[in-house]
Amino acid sequence: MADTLLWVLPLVPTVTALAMLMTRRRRILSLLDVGGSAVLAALTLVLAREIAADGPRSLGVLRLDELGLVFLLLLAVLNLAVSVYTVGWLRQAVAVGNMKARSLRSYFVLVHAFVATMVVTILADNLGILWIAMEGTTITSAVLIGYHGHRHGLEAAWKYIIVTTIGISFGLFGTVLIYAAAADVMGGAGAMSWTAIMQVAPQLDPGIVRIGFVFVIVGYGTKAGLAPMHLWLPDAHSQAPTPVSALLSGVLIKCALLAIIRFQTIAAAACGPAFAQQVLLVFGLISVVVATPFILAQRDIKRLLGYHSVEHVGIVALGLGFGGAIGTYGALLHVVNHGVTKALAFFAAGTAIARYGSRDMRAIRGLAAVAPIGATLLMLAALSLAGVPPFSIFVSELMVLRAGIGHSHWVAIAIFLVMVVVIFAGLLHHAGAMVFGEPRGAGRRPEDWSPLAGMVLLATIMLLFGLTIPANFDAVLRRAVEIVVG
Amino acid sequence: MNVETVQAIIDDLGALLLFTMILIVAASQISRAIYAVAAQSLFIAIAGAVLATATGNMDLWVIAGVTLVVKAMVLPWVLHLVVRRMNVRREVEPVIPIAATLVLALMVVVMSFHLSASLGTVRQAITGNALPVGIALTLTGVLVMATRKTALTQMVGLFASENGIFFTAMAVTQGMPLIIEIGVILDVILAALVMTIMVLRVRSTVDADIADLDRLKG
Amino acid sequence: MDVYWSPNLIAACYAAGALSALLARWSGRLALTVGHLAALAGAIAGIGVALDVLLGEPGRTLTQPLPDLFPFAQLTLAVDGLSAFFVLVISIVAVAAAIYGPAYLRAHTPNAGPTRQAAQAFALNLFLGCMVFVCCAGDALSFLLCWEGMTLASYVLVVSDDRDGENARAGLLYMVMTHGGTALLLVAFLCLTERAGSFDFAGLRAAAAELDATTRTTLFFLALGGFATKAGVIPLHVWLPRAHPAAPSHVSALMSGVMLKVAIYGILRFGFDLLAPVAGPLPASWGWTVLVAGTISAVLGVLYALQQHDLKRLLAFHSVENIGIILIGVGLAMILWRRDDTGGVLATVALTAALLHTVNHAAFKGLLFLGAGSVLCRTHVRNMEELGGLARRMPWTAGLFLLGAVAISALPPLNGFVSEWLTFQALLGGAGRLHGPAGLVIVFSAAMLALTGGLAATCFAKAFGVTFLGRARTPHAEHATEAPTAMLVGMVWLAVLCVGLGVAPGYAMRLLDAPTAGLLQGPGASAVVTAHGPLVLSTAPTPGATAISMTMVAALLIALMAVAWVLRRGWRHSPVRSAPTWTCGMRPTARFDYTATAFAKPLRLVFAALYRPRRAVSRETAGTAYVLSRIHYAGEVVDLSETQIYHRVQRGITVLARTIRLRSTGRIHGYIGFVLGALFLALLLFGVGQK
Amino acid sequence: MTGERPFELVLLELVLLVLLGPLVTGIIQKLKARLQCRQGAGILQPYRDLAKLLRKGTVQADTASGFFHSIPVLVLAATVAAGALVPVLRAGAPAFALGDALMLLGLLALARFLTAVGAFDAGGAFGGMGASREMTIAPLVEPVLMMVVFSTAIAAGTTELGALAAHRGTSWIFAWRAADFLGFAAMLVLLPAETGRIPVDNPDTHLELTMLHEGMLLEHSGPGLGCMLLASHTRQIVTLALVATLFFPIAADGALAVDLLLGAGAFAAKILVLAIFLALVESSYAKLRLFRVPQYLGIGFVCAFTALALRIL
Repeated sequence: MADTLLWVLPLVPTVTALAMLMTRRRRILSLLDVGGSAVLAALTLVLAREIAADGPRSLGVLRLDELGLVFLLLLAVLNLAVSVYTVGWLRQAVAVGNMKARSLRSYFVLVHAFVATMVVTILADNLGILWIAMEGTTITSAVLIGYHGHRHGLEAAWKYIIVTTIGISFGLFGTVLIYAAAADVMGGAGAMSWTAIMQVAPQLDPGIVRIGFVFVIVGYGTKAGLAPMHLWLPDAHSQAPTPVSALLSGVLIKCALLAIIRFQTIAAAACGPAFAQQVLLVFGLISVVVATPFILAQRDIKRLLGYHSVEHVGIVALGLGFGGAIGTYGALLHVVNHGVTKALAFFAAGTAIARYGSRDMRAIRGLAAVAPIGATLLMLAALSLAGVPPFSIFVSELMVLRAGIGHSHWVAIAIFLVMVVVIFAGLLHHAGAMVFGEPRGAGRRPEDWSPLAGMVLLATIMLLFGLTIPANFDAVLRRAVEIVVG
Repeated sequence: MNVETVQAIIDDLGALLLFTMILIVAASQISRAIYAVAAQSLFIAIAGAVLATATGNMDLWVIAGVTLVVKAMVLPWVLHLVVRRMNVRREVEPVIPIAATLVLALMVVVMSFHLSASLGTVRQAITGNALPVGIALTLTGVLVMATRKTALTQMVGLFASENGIFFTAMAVTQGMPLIIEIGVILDVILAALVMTIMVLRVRSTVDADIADLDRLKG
Repeated sequence: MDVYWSPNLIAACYAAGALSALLARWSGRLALTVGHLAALAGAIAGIGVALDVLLGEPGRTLTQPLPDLFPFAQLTLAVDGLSAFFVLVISIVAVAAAIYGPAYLRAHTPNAGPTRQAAQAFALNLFLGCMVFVCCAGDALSFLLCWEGMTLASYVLVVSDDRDGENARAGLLYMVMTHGGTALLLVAFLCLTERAGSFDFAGLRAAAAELDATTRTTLFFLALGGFATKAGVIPLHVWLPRAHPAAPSHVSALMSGVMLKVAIYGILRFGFDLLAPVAGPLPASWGWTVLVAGTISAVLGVLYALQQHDLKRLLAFHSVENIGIILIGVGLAMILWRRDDTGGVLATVALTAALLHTVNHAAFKGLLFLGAGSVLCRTHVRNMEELGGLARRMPWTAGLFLLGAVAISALPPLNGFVSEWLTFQALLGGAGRLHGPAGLVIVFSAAMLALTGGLAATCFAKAFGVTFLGRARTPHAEHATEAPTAMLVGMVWLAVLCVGLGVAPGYAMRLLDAPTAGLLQGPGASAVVTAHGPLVLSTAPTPGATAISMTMVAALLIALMAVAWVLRRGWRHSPVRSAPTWTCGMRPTARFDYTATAFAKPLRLVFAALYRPRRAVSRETAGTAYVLSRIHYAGEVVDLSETQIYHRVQRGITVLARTIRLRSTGRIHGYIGFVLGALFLALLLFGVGQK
Repeated sequence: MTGERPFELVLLELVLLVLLGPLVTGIIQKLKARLQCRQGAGILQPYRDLAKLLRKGTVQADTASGFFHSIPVLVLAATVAAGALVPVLRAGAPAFALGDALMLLGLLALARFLTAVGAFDAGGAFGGMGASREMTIAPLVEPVLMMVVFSTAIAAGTTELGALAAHRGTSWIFAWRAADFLGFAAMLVLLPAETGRIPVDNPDTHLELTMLHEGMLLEHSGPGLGCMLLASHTRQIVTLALVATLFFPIAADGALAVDLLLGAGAFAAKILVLAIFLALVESSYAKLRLFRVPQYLGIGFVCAFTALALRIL
């Protein structure tokens, strides 16, 4: 059953996409959308239970271990929330004219194609397939980013596709090098398979793995939004339709991180853990530092969230770079927590943008007065992103910090903390200015149920993970950490 | 063919590839750059054929053929078509002077060889100088993208960069899995398609080169 | 374990209160009332738990494991003497706030929507619960979670009071600064947990026992930085005078009266318990730093308070001052502890003074904030220049405020004097035994404490006089009426404490036994301070020690007042005639009354170097320079640390960020260049392997 | 060592202080008058004033609140209570715990605080002005006074005034060390400020620009004013007694009536000397501008601090 599911999983969004080709009606499309996402989420949960019980499953080039499961769960949950959110968001967008009613079909088809490629990215055991799927996500999401079709959208899409294509061609080069090293040891057959490579990883030539890993981290790091390769990210995240932004920030960059983690385990086994950690640490720190000024002086709310993703990807990299079981655990937890929270933030920002008709934060004022629930959710998301307990991100940042202190990375810790506090100030300043004060430029309109339902789902998870880590999820995370750390 | 001969041929082809790369960097007209990329792809196809005969690996023949058709013929043709369709200026507009780009390219080449020289026994995993040449090609291709203004030259740079990867991949002694290579090529084609559509769409809607758009920043 | 008084009960009450916010779905008022009632129940439960521990057998620690929430840390509660004492302090003020709250909110913001009422009911209970459980936390993680929960809840309360940009800004500053403090705390805690391998305090203590001196001191200063931010120690205080006035008044009372004390709890917990060496005195740098910081905070706090005309802001600055006084006691205790040659029981006296001032300050500052709240909700004005004459319209409020003013000015026979007297005695004893420059510093600190007391009296003569006496200056003040009974009841509760702790402080010493004996592992407070009987305060159990009796003084005062009353009535009981105030023959109006600005002016000039007063006077003359048709005066006193440090840092960061953002490129070539450059450098740095 | 002072003695001393308070003022006034070549009123004039005021009716400002009426009561009670804390006839701690020097200063501060509050109550500018000035100078005087007390208390190890005096014993001026001289100098600087005399304040003026303490009393009348005046007389003699206790604790041993009489005589002499000093200062100096007062008090601060430093180092 579980093995078959591995194949079925990427097929679900594909079939949904194909089914959507048959209609143009918005209601049916939305229904299909939510239905497809729900099926995906349900199947993921079934798979998760089996894997939690019986360990990793593999079938051909696809394989799902606990490490992938963490990311797959994130994908499934966020995808469901995005679908629920999209229902109301689309109604509004069509009403305002941001989305054309006749082009909805292609939008939905592309979203599901995008999801399908991401599912494959997560499930891929073969590093080549991983690369192909990753390029597939680039192509599908590039079209989605430019979906609105205006000048800025196309500019963002172009930057996105060019920069990430360059990035993942570096990733391909790195893959080739690792393959060459592996093939040298074990012969050509199966040397692309991550599981197979991991078996022989300690015998790989450290020199070539070293170069390969540098290529991979710069390459997939571009896709993940690590600075200084992050420049496409705020452009793309700000121009994409809000649900797509949520998927990009919440899942896509996490898929790239998964690829980096996969290669990191190889590199750690081949060259010793210190090397890979050092590289990740440097890129993580650069990301955290570089994101800061742009968050402080930002005016566009979605760009703000984009830069914020850069910071958080940096924190994940820091967690991996601090290393050890705690750091890796923290990093993986942070992947999940940030994905959920960032999606929530994008949703809340999206509803605010729809209400005020502007992405400029100076135009959004007094949200609490006109949309109390949305404003509360926005504030909660901002507080969580800023790392305030009892929300989820605090816990994972605590773990990352703990790992850093445990390994005595004092300079990194100092820089990290200073930046986190400064970003906290910036974020809260922006959020406070939007939420409080006298409302301007927006009337009090009842809040739509569907965006709220999507947001409340995510907010619940955010709060839950801030207050506790469920035991079965903890078990999955622990085994995922074992996979990475060994 | 014995191993030494193959290595010699691959090294010679590598030198040719580097030469075509320099041509691309130095090209002052888009069409010349396109021709240079086509030539580069041709050399890679030849390298594929040589390696195929040497190792008897049938997959490499297929890859060589596909490379020849897709990268040496179809893509250059498409690019030419776009150049004609768009009716853009044919001159390459550099962001920084071409001489400076050449110096940077030189630094990239030196760095690649330095890097590969630091490797130990692994050199046998990849035939001859394919690794440093591949790194140099990949990076220089990206360098072209970073220093040329128009979208088309950027696509040319991207293809040149992909060629570097291909060259190294072919030279891996054990050979790459066919399905992966095909997938990679398909992806490249798809990406080229999407890019072309975007370039044309921007040209038709806002009458500007897509690579010149720089409103989104900060 | 006593089943009746357990922390579960407190948690249950506050949780019920927080959940009562859901009632706002039907009626916001109901949610507010039920929420505050639950808070009252929680506070009473807190008093019960605290007394149970404090009066139970000595050295008892109430421990209780919490549900297994996080796989990496076992959460526990551990209520020892120190925790229980702070729970008591919190609960005392919480009782007043819970009684006062609903009436105040109804009177102050009559047309608040149900959302806001729900938020207030929720956040108040969360705030109280978190404060209590910070003090009860038995491990680092629950401490940090509650610590931040406390900040967050009070932030919500601050921003929920008004739909005003000012509140949001105050809240922001508050959050950012305390978050920075928390970051320091995080590092301090995590350094210990990493060594200990666990989060619970017992493990941390064991880990700290093996620290070397440098690390120990570094960790202490990290923690001190974190706690000092929360406590509002100068120069980390800038958030305090903005955030406290912005909250609803009963929350201001809690924030000023209690929340700052939680930071004191943290300092005590870290300094004397978690990080303290197993034997021997604490490193000298700790105590001296705390003492000097406390002295500076005390003097500067009261000096800035003196120049405030916003009643609640003035009170907030006084919190800075009082935290300074508490820290003087704490610092002195740190200096003297376990130093046999000098200390002995003096450390106990110093710590007793600090703890007693903690509860005293909670009582009178709570009372004063509630009094200010009564004024605010009846006049909607915080600027005292626009008040005046309220004593005739709100006699109860005025009387209670005056009581609080006397108490905070450290005047006998109320409680403020008692704790300052103990502080003075500890300082004097310390100075007498520590010879040399150290003694001189202590004496200087005592002189500054005296200055602080005097200035506080000046400040409250101004605050009370300008707000409550004379003529009403504006219609706001003119139409004020007495506050609702519920609010007065809340205030009377604190006023009773002020009087009780002032007149018979000896009885409270029993409550200080557990924390002092527990922390200092020496004699308890009552063994030293009330060695000569519960009505007598002394500085040492030996017969020759200085001893005073507040009760006797109070009795003497009452007797003398009776005598004076007879004199006051005079020999002939002629009726009191009423006449206008003498104003050189002119008809007196409210504009003749001395204003707060004018009152504070001499001191503003005396301390001009510190205040850097700014003034702008614009005159409109009618033809000749000697006849003024209009004159406009605007003056302000800036907070030096705010302008010299914070504004500069903030401006620096903002300008830098803006410049970087504007200079950044939007061209794709730049993007590609960065990717390429990153790869190139990474290859050079990391790619070249060892041959 | 002298014995402890029983309750009756403390009460006796208290009554004595209150009764003698106006007399000291009378003596100072008379001396001043003579130094200014005036005849001056008799030394009993303050008593006559008080008696007259107590017989008069009260005129109260129409804006005053209920507090105003009780202010004189509270002020008088607080000031007199402070008087109970200084030993007059004999050194030695009282037989029961009552208060120490800090309590004394606290009670005087309470009286001052209440006076200032009362000044506000009537409204009008004079009261506020007086309160403002008084409350400006008071916090500057207080720490210096406290330091002078400390400088002797550190040596004695107690702040209880009777015990402190007892510790110093009768061998006063010959045993003085540098610290004592400096402390005494500081005390002399403070004395006019604490008793409200030139060069800090001028008790004789009712000119609005110069008065401090009197400004606060403007609106009091009749018995109320009488109480306030009695309080300020008491305050003056308490302050003088404090100086006497700290620096000239000469008093007879034993509990016999003779000893007490001897003590009373010594006390009278000490007070008289200090009163003469005050009268001389008042006659030979002009009142300082308000903003010069902090500088003037600075002299006291430096003296006191040096005295303390000498004690500790």
